[in-house]
Amino acid sequence: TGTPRGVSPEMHLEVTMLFEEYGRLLDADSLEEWTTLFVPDCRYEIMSRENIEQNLPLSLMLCDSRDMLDDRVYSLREANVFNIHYDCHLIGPVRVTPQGDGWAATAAYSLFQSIQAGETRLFSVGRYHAELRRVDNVLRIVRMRVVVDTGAILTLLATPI
Amino acid sequence: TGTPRGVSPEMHLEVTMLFEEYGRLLDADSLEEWTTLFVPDCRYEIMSRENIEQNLPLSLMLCDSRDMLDDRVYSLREANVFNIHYDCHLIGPVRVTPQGDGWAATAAYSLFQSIQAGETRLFSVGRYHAELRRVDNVLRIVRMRVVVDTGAILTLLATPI
Amino acid sequence: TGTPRGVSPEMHLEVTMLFEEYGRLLDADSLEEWTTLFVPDCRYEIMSRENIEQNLPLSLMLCDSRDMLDDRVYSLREANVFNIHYDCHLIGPVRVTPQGDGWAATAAYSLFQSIQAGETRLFSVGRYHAELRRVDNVLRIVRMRVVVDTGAILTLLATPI
Amino acid sequence: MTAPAGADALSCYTFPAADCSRIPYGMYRDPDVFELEQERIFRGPIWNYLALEAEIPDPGDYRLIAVGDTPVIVNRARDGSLHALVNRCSHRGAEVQRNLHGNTKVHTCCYHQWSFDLTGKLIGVPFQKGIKGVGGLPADFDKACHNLQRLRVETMNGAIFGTFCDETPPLEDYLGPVFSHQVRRLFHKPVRVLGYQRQRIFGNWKLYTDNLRDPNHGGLLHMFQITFGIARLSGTGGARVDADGKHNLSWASQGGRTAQEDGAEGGYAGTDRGDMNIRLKDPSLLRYHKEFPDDLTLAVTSLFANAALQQIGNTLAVRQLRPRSADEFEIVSTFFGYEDDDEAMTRHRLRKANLAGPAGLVSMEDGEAVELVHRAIVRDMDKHSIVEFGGRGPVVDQENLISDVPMRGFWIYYCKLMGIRAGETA
Repeated sequence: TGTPRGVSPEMHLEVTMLFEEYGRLLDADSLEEWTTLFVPDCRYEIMSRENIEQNLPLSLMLCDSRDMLDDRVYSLREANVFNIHYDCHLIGPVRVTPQGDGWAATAAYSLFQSIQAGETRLFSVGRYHAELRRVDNVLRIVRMRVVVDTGAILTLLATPI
Repeated sequence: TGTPRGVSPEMHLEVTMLFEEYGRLLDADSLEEWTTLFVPDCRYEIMSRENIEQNLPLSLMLCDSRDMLDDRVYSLREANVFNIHYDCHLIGPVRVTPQGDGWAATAAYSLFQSIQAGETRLFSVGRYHAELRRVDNVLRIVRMRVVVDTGAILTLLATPI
Repeated sequence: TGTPRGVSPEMHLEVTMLFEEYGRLLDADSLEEWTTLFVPDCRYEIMSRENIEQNLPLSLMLCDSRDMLDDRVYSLREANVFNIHYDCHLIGPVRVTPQGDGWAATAAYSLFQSIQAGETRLFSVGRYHAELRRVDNVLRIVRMRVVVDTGAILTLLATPI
Repeated sequence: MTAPAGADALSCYTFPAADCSRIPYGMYRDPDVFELEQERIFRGPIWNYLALEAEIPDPGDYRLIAVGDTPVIVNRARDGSLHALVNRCSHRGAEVQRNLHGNTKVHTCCYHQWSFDLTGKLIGVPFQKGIKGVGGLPADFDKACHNLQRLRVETMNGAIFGTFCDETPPLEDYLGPVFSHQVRRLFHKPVRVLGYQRQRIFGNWKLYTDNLRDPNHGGLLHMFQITFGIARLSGTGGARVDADGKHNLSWASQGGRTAQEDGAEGGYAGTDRGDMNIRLKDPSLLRYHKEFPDDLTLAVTSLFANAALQQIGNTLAVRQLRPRSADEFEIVSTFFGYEDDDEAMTRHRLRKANLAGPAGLVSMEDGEAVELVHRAIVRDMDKHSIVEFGGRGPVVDQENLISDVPMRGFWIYYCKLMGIRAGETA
């Protein structure tokens, strides 16, 4: 309990700022920039708490490399038709713990979606579980598992959570 | 205004991590572990803003010792029948101020509840008012008053906020 | 990406605490104290994302001086009739970057409103864009632009976001 | 033909007075009444305000709006002509245009790629003839019969109006001389759109049209304008109506009395209104730069049924009312100045926008007032509102502000369109 050992305020701030950037880039629809937060051999997945609690492996979204993540974003830009919306991510305090040669980090999130005409709905709540590593002096996401409590997706799930 | 005197980034981080753990343990339904964040002679209460503004002492939930808090959790496990749900706590920036031989801390929260099938609703918003003390080198909760703006409880209030 | 250069944990904490105070004072209906967070020649404006994305200059609320901000609060106290409510601001991680002789800071927010009888609704989500300066050793708001995703205001917009 | 859905609902409520000085609460809460209004009011013989030409200046420009609760595209075709089209694909009923605004050559439905030109004509059906004679539409399918539904459109000085109904008289006749003048007054030169404000109010839309036609509330509810002398009930002002009484102009002229002038003997005695001791730190917000040939400093023109043209000092806007259900409506306000405004005037208008809209210092109360009524009339549907300020009987111009006569004008015309006989049942 309390502050995890070995994580300084500087380190904690750096991780928090990575989460901040993650949410801010998604909210600004800067998806191409958002994917640069990940390492090439990353894994990004969105899983429902329902499946996790039953030890079922199915994801709502799964990209097991940066290329696949880029493809997903490219497809959103070029091929998919989805509800036009603005995202707003609220991210809670981040817990950071050293893990191997990097860090594990977790935080709760709530995600609100607004339509162009300015009506907002709660879209999703849940928790980020990330593994981070420093690459060329920059903190990057190796693995991000988004566990959604809101497993019953409203309308559709196009843009990442 | 601004940063309270005498609270270092390290101290602030430690308190924030205590709040983070508080919310995370509740969200994970680790209620028994959650009660260990409190000192034996703690006080935990949930009060509506409505009652507070009228100087009325009634709580929605009141435990004036760690034993009573444990009893409440035990009862939830063994005796109570309530809506099966997942919690998701979002906690805002924490204000920490030295107070006596410990600290006062406050933060806004929003709490979302999801049913097993993955539908989420806003359950409660309000503010934590905590008194903290270091015991055996670990930060503990001496008193937690949760002031809920959402005084009209949706369905029922089983798990702590 | 990552931690902005030149912003120490102390500085980041100070800015975060300014945002915390901003939200806490609004939630406590301490509007007169809230205006003291601003410099005399401040600018406070609430703009919809809809207008911003079309390069349209119209605000929902615009005060281009501390006097005008004080007038707005004074009018709320003395002249306006509006829905009686409690506010609850949840503010996400704050990004701080040095800018000129001060700092730029941004954070996502969600704002919940509750009626006296304790029913809560999501009122607004969006993002703060602030410019800060240290005046007489205290951090103050020079400019605050609140960009609301929730451009379709529920009922009315009386108290500041 | 069977009666439209909801027609029976009208028999539940009585208007005991022919001058509509009593309004049954049920008219504000009954979903069946709302359904009937869509047919008989918003798709009836009226002109609905749609948009400003300045919002769609170039060929291909479009915006999405609503007429009643029907989604509508307003756009400008290649030849510069203006069109209003129901935003619903003639194939399966999907929204054809999904962007709130933009510029396009055609509107293409994303579902099956049917495409329509800017006049609403169906011009493209992919695989209409199938492939190699297999699949596709029947040979006798006639594209010309499946255009987007069109509204008839007329404009006046850049304000675009539309109607669903063939019997609606020409716009100029519908507005009448007084209200044609008001439209031309506000749009006397090219406008520049400054931006939009949106407000969702959880009450019936007619509580808002009532409010617009009730000068009496302005000086009692909106204390900002009372206190700072924008318009007091004791000041110079009044209301004008057209021959039907359906439209209303609430006006006040420069030199409206201040609290100081009113003194303790004014009509505000006994209320907590009209306090004489409050001042603004920055009174520049109240400054008025005269810009019209007349002396009106406040002119709110309410056009039956969905529009209000607003001049509050130099704060200019047009508000479009979009009913959503019996219990909710949206107000979309388009604020504007004029193309020849200099930078200082634009800045002045942007600051003065603080007076109007959902956060308006002299308008925010309307949202609250509507909801206060809507909540409290939940039961007792055949009990009535009282509308007698300014007297009973014929609806005529009012030379003072202590009147809600124009509200009765709205209801008399409303009853006529809805087929309600007022005053037959005591």
